[in-house]
Amino acid sequence: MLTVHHYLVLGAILFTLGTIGVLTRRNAIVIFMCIELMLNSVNLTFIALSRHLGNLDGQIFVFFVMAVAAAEAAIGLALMITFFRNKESVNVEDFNLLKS
Amino acid sequence: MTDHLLSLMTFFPILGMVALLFLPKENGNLIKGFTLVVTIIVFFISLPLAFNDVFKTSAGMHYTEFVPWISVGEFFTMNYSVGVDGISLWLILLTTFIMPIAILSTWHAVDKNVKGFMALALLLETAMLGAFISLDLFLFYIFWELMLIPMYFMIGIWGGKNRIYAAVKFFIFTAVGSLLMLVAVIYVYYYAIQSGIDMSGFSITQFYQVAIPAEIQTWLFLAFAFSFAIKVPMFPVHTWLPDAHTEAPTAGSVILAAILLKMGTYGFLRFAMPLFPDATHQFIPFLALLSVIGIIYGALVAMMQDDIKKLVAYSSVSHLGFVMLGVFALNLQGLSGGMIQMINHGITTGALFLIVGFLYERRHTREIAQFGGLAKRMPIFATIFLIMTFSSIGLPGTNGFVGEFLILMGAFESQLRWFAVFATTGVILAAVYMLWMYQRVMFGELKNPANEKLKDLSGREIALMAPLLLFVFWIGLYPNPFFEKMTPALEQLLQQVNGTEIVAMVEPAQIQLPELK
Amino acid sequence: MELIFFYLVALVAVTSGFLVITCQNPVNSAISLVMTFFCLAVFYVMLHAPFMAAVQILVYAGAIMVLILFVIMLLNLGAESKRRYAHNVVGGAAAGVVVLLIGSFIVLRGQVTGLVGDITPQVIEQVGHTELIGQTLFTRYLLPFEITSILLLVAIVGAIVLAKKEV
Amino acid sequence: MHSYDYLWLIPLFPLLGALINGLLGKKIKNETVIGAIGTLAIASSFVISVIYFFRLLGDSQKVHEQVIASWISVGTLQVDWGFLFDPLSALMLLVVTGVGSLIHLYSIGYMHGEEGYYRYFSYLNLFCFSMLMLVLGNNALVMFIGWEGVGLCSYLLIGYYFHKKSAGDAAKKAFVVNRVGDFGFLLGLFLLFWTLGSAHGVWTVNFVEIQANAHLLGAGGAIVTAITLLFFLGATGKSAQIPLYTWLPDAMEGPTPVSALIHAATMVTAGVYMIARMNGLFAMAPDTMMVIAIVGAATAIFAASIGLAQNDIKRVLAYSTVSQLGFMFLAVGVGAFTAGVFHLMTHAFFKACLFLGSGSVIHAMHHALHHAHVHDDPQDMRNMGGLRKHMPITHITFLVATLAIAGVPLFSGFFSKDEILHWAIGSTHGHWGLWLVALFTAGLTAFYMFRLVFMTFYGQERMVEKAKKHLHESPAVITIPLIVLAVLSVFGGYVGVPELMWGAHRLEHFLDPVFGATMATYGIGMLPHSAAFEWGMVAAAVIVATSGILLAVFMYHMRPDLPGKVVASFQGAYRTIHNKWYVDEIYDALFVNPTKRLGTFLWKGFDVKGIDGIVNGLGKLVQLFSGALRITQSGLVHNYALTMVLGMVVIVAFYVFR
Amino acid sequence: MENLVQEAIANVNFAAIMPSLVLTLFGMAILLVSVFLPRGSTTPVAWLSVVALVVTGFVSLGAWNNPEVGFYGHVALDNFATFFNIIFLVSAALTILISDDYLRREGYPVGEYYPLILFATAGAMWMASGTDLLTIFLGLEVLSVSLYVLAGFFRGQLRSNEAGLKYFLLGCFATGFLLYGIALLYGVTGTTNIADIGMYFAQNPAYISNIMTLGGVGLLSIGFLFKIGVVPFHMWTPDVYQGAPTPITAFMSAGPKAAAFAGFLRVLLLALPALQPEWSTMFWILAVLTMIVGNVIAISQTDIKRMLAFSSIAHVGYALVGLVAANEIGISGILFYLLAYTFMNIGAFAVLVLAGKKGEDNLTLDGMAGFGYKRPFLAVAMSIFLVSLMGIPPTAGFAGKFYIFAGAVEAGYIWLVVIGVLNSAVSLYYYLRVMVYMYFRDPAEDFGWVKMPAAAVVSIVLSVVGVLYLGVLPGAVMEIAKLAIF
Repeated sequence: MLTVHHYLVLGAILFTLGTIGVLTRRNAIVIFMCIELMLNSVNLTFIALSRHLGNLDGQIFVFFVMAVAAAEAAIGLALMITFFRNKESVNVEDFNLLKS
Repeated sequence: MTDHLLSLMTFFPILGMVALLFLPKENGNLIKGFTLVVTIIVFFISLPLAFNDVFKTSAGMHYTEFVPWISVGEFFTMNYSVGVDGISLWLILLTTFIMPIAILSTWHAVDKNVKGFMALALLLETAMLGAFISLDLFLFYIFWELMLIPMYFMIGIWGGKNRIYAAVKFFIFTAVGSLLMLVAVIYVYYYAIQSGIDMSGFSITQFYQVAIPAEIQTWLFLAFAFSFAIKVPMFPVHTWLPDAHTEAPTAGSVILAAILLKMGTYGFLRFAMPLFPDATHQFIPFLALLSVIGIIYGALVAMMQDDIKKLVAYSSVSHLGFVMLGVFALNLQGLSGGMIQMINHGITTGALFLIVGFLYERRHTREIAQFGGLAKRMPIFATIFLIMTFSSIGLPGTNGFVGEFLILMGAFESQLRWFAVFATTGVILAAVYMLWMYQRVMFGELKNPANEKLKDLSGREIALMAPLLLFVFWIGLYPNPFFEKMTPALEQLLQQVNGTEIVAMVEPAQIQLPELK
Repeated sequence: MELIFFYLVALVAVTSGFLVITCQNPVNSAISLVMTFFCLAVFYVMLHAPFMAAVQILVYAGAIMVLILFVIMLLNLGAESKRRYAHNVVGGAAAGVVVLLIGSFIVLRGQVTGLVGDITPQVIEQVGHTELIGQTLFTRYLLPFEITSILLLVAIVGAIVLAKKEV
Repeated sequence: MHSYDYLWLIPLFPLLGALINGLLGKKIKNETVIGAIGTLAIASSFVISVIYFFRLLGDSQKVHEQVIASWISVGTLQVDWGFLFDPLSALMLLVVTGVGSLIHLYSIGYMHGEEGYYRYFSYLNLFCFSMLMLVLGNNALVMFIGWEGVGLCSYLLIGYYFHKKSAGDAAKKAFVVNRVGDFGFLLGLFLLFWTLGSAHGVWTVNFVEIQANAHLLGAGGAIVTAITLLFFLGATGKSAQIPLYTWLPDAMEGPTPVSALIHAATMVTAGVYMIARMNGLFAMAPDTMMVIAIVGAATAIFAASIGLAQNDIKRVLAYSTVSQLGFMFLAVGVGAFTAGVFHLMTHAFFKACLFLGSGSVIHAMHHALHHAHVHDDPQDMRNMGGLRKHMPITHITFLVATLAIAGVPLFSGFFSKDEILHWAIGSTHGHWGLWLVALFTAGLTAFYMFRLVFMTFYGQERMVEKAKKHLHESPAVITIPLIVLAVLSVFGGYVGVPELMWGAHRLEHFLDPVFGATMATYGIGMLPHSAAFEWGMVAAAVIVATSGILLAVFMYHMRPDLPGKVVASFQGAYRTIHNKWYVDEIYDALFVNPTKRLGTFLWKGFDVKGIDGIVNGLGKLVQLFSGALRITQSGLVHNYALTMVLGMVVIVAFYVFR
Repeated sequence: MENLVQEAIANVNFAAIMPSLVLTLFGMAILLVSVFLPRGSTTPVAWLSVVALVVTGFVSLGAWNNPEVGFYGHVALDNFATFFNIIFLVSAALTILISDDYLRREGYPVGEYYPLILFATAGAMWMASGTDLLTIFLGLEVLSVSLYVLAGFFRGQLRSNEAGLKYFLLGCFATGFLLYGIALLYGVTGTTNIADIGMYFAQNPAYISNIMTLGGVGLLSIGFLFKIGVVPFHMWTPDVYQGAPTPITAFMSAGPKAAAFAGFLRVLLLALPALQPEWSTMFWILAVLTMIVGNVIAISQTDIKRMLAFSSIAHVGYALVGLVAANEIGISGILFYLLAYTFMNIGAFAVLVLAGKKGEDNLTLDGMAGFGYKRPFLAVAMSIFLVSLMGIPPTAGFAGKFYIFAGAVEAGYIWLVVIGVLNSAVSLYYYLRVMVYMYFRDPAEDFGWVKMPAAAVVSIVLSVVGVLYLGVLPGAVMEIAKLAIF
């Protein structure tokens, strides 16, 4: 029997994968993709819960999360482009001007 | 007029400061003169206090003013509540008296950024007077902290070569103590509220009514005492003092020694002791021990100094140790002695700092070894210096003796008998370090050619010292006018601290203690 | 049957998610991510949210991922990443494991106790998912919807301001 | 009923003199005027003192108090500006003003041409004022004003030649050592005040009341012993007794008239006076009395021994002063208050005469050496000799005074010293040991005083040849005081001729109102002795004194080579006493240097390294901590994210597993 | 269907969103205006924006004591929201006033800058007035996205790029956690409406200890804690503050921080009061950590912007103390403190804006040497702000700290307060050091920026007035803050 917990666990696994990606990858764009992965796992969780609870609020939330993700993507990529223009890199280990 | 005498007196310097900002920056003498006039006016405003005989008979607060200030519903209220009694009376007068002298001393000493210096000095005067007249603990705290900033700048901008270290040290030492006091202040307030007292602001007279259990008093007293002890300064938290004094400009040293240090002792008298009588009794042996150590320690360290100003600074540690010992004797003689010694220290040590300043202005050094044989070139200076030296030593006939004698006698009569015995050795040591210094500076052959052309004191400098000399002998020979006005207030204080008559307003069982987390 | 299908798709989703974080070439990562998104769309359908599935594909796979790929190409990042992992890869992985443990613990031991509403699959069948979403979105979620417009405006303005070459 | 309303004028005159000279002296410039003002001031006091003295003689009431104003009034402590005029203070007044006047007069000539002439007279007047306050004060605090005031003036006058380092050192030493004594005085006063007050309800520092209520403390008790011992510590400081005598010899750095006035005739006797003043108290503490007697005797012989080997004329006199003060303490220690005061008085006469005489000699020597352009020490007796031809008046007066101090019969010192010796063995508090020591000291005194006389006035003229022709007698303003004092040295003793010698001992009767009650109450007095025993004692004293003189005559007059041989054969002993038993060095090693070292340690070790070290160390620690924490701020997004995840894990775990 | 429309129309209550509505409309209008203005002339836009903020301010004030709800309970314009709206508007206005000349100096006179600030302010307003987790989330995103852009606004400056990118990556990362938390809470309660969540837990207290609730709260908190800058989620703060354009740093340290506090307070106090013992304990620890880390690291900083960033972390720690107390005084103390902090911190940054040279390489301690003599007015103002940051009377910083500590003492958290004041003592050191350099050191070189732009001076003067007013006569505002809490 397929329960909501299946989806929740799957969401947790994907979330974790996203987290690991953020923590380990060097490429800023890949990191951003991992964040997208995290958001998607949250979306999955929302929709599963929404389905389970029989109300649409969760799905609507996902709708907005998607919009937010789109906005973030636009801004994030613009930032990466500007950074790349100056530094020829989007490697987060090259973000080393500001520290300590 | 008399209704608002205290406010007028306290805030007049601020008015002066504002007016000062409109004076041309370049004309240093105009600015100095203006400031001098302001401080003298303040002195005359405060003068009626000295001639009011009500203090001879009444222990309570007079010239009270009360204006609601901050009120946040049932959270808390603070009021502008001021007044003066026999204890604060003399410190107020000391402040208004010393300030013109300090300002006058800057005539040739301060030449850079005169406007800034004078503005700070006036701000400082307001803060000091405000602290002495406050009857609201919160108000007191505001003024108390406000004093830090002008002094910090005075040391830091117009000080000697190690001024930054000294200024920061001064600030941090003093602020650390007062921050802990702040916690205690808040705690007392809520304690009072929770024990059912309808507090009108942080009124100290109402706080006196609160019966606080001894174990809580302990902590609160420690917080207050720590703060005040740093300001006094008591051993072992005195180390900011030598640095601050050494680096501060003459006027700053004078104000610092004469008035600012009294904040600490005044704090003990006004707040720490009457608010927490049980804890006071509990800690007296310990604090008295620190006082006595301070007396001897300050003297021994002073003895070995090779910088005159530092020597005088350490002598302050010693003298303030006497004051605290007298205060902790908790009898009339000790307290009166402590009070009069506060004034004495203000006058004598203030004068000594001025004297050091005179030397420094002439020679730009304070190293004892640079001097010697000055008595020959500067006889008037030598005489005044000698008188102040002996006043500091506590020669009978000068003010120092009256204070020290009463303190030691008071301490001897109290439970601090053995402390008094050890403290009395301070009398010997004072002679050792002061006379040795005097000898090295004034006596001997005039060997250093740089000293050949030293000029004796100018008219201005003599005018500066004359009022101080007057008080040296006045207090030394006829101190009763001072005593009779402080006695009722001190007796009341004794009753509060020793008293059997403190009426517990609330049964202790009813009080819900906020839990410590 | 459904369960098996779930496990199959979940396997694909997790595998492609794993590839996202392990692929050397960002392009490959992006492709894997698109794969994951498709799997999620499948789940949305399984969860009776076909509209969300459509939006998922349109917005995520269609818009966002294309944008990302576009940028990757633009910046020519394919060959650049010799070292794909940061120096603290072990710490990151370990932290991930802990996150996973805690996350699974929460979702497994926690109870989904929320009030059960009346939007059952039957209702969705009847009314239609898109209609339901539309109704809700333009009534109860009117304000958030409008806020989103501002959000997107900001994003547009911001992207232009940032990416514009010269003043 | 006699009126003493103008008692306050007695100290006032010198004070005025001091103020006038001090403030205006620089403007006046004229030495004569300055000297006249100073001398007149003290002389006026002398006149009033004399008038009041005779008034008191004829007065039936012997104790008079006069309160000018309240000084300190704090609770139980009520201190007045008040004077006490009784036979004791009357006598002291005469001595102080009388000898003081003479010395002022003498100083006019002696200080001629000195820089700061006005300053000198101002100080001298101030000293007289202080001394008079000390004597007249009706309570311990007013006495303490005088007590410290004379200390101050002593400081100022010792340091008069402040450009000399030795003078500055000596001045400081005098004050500081006196302060040690004051420490005792103050503590004694506190203990007395507190004990009387808290235990018996008598809060007082007034002498009359102390005298009246002292018995409440209980005779022989520990507290009264402690009180009196502490007071005695004060006395040892002021009166240069063991262990605090070391300042007095150094004090000779001051001008010679100062040595005469302050360090011989008046100030140093303040301790004796103080004990006499509080005789009621001391009498109750026999243990203290014994200590006083022993210390007095020990000081007497100890100082005399040092006096044997000094070559500086003033130093010899200084040690002799210490020794004589020892006699006085021995006297009060054995209960012979009258004898102590008696010896105080006669000593004031003859010692002042000796000092002034030596001053006259030094003056002449200085003058002569100066004209001869020689830098020899004008005070060193080895440079003198044969001066009697050049300075006959000085010689005669000096000789008379020496005879007096040596205790030659019929001279004043004989009567007073004899009385002390007599009491030392014969009183209720006496002991033959004390007597023996005192007797031996008397012999030593006779010896070294005559050694001084012979080395100075007799024998070969050892000064430089060129200087000899410049030697001449001092002017009249110097010699007149010498003559007056010499006369007093001879006849001053006749007020106290004992019954044994068919006298009436007028002094004893005069002082009876002060001491009588005490002596009677506590049973202090002479044990009954046969006249033969007493005559025997007198004879012993005379014989010892004579032998001392004869030995001096033998060694320094008849066989001038002998001293050198003696010294050579007792090299070690000689060096020890010549170097004053190394007491100064021992004190330095025991007290001065350790204190300095302690001060340095506390400053550099404890203050700077310790407290500031901790404070700055805390600061450093925070900085180190700061530096360490800074590293976490690596700038790397990964680390930031990892920290966030860890924080998240901890927080969630906190919630979940709470 | 008819009903639905009726209901929808009934729920459209513009009064409930009036301030943000006005502001966004202004923002869009200004965006248009800026397009038509010639390049580089941004001054009219700046002043228009100020006008917009002032107008919005009056609109906001009109809502005082006149609460409005609407949009199906997604927003509530209550006193709480109004108080925070004023904070946002003040910080935005002060920021804009210092920006104009700064942008020209640094070579980025771009008109879009101002609408972005206005939108960010609007986002903050939604965070403060949102009564649904979704509204708050969206407000947060509007705010964040604007700030990502603004932080990276100097696109030719690597520092600015780096700041924007770091902020962006970590911000999105934190958003993930926030969303996950919201999802879990949704799973437990079936709603995202704050009032409903609160009611749900009130009716079903058993579910409070549901692990999903607890985990959700934990994850949810992280999103807010990140924005507020609480240790250990603070690490972006110094880097971003240092790299961002200085006015933006000023803005970020005041407005958005307050917004995050507003949303967080609403969630904690209205949705999760039942969990108060748990979160009080947690915030106790976090407050201590935050104060210590912020203050201690600040000590070893030489770049003043970065130092102020760490100091802002420490100040968050003080504000958290009020949250630990969670009583009326504590919470209203937070409100007061945030307002006070707005004045003093923006003031301090404003001085830095004027003190800096192009490129701002001189905003180090050494660069400030002798500042007091070269720019006496600025230095005095800076001293007042620093004194206020230290918490020395009679300044706003002291009053705020007093307020918060009073709350904590009343609630019995004495040791927390003691730790707080000891931290203040540590903070003295680095604040004083700035004063030391300004006044006690001789000037190293001349300062390049000679002109004193009127707008920036106005901003500084306003800040000084605010700091002193709140310090000397805090009663009125404290009273207002008291009325502003739930």
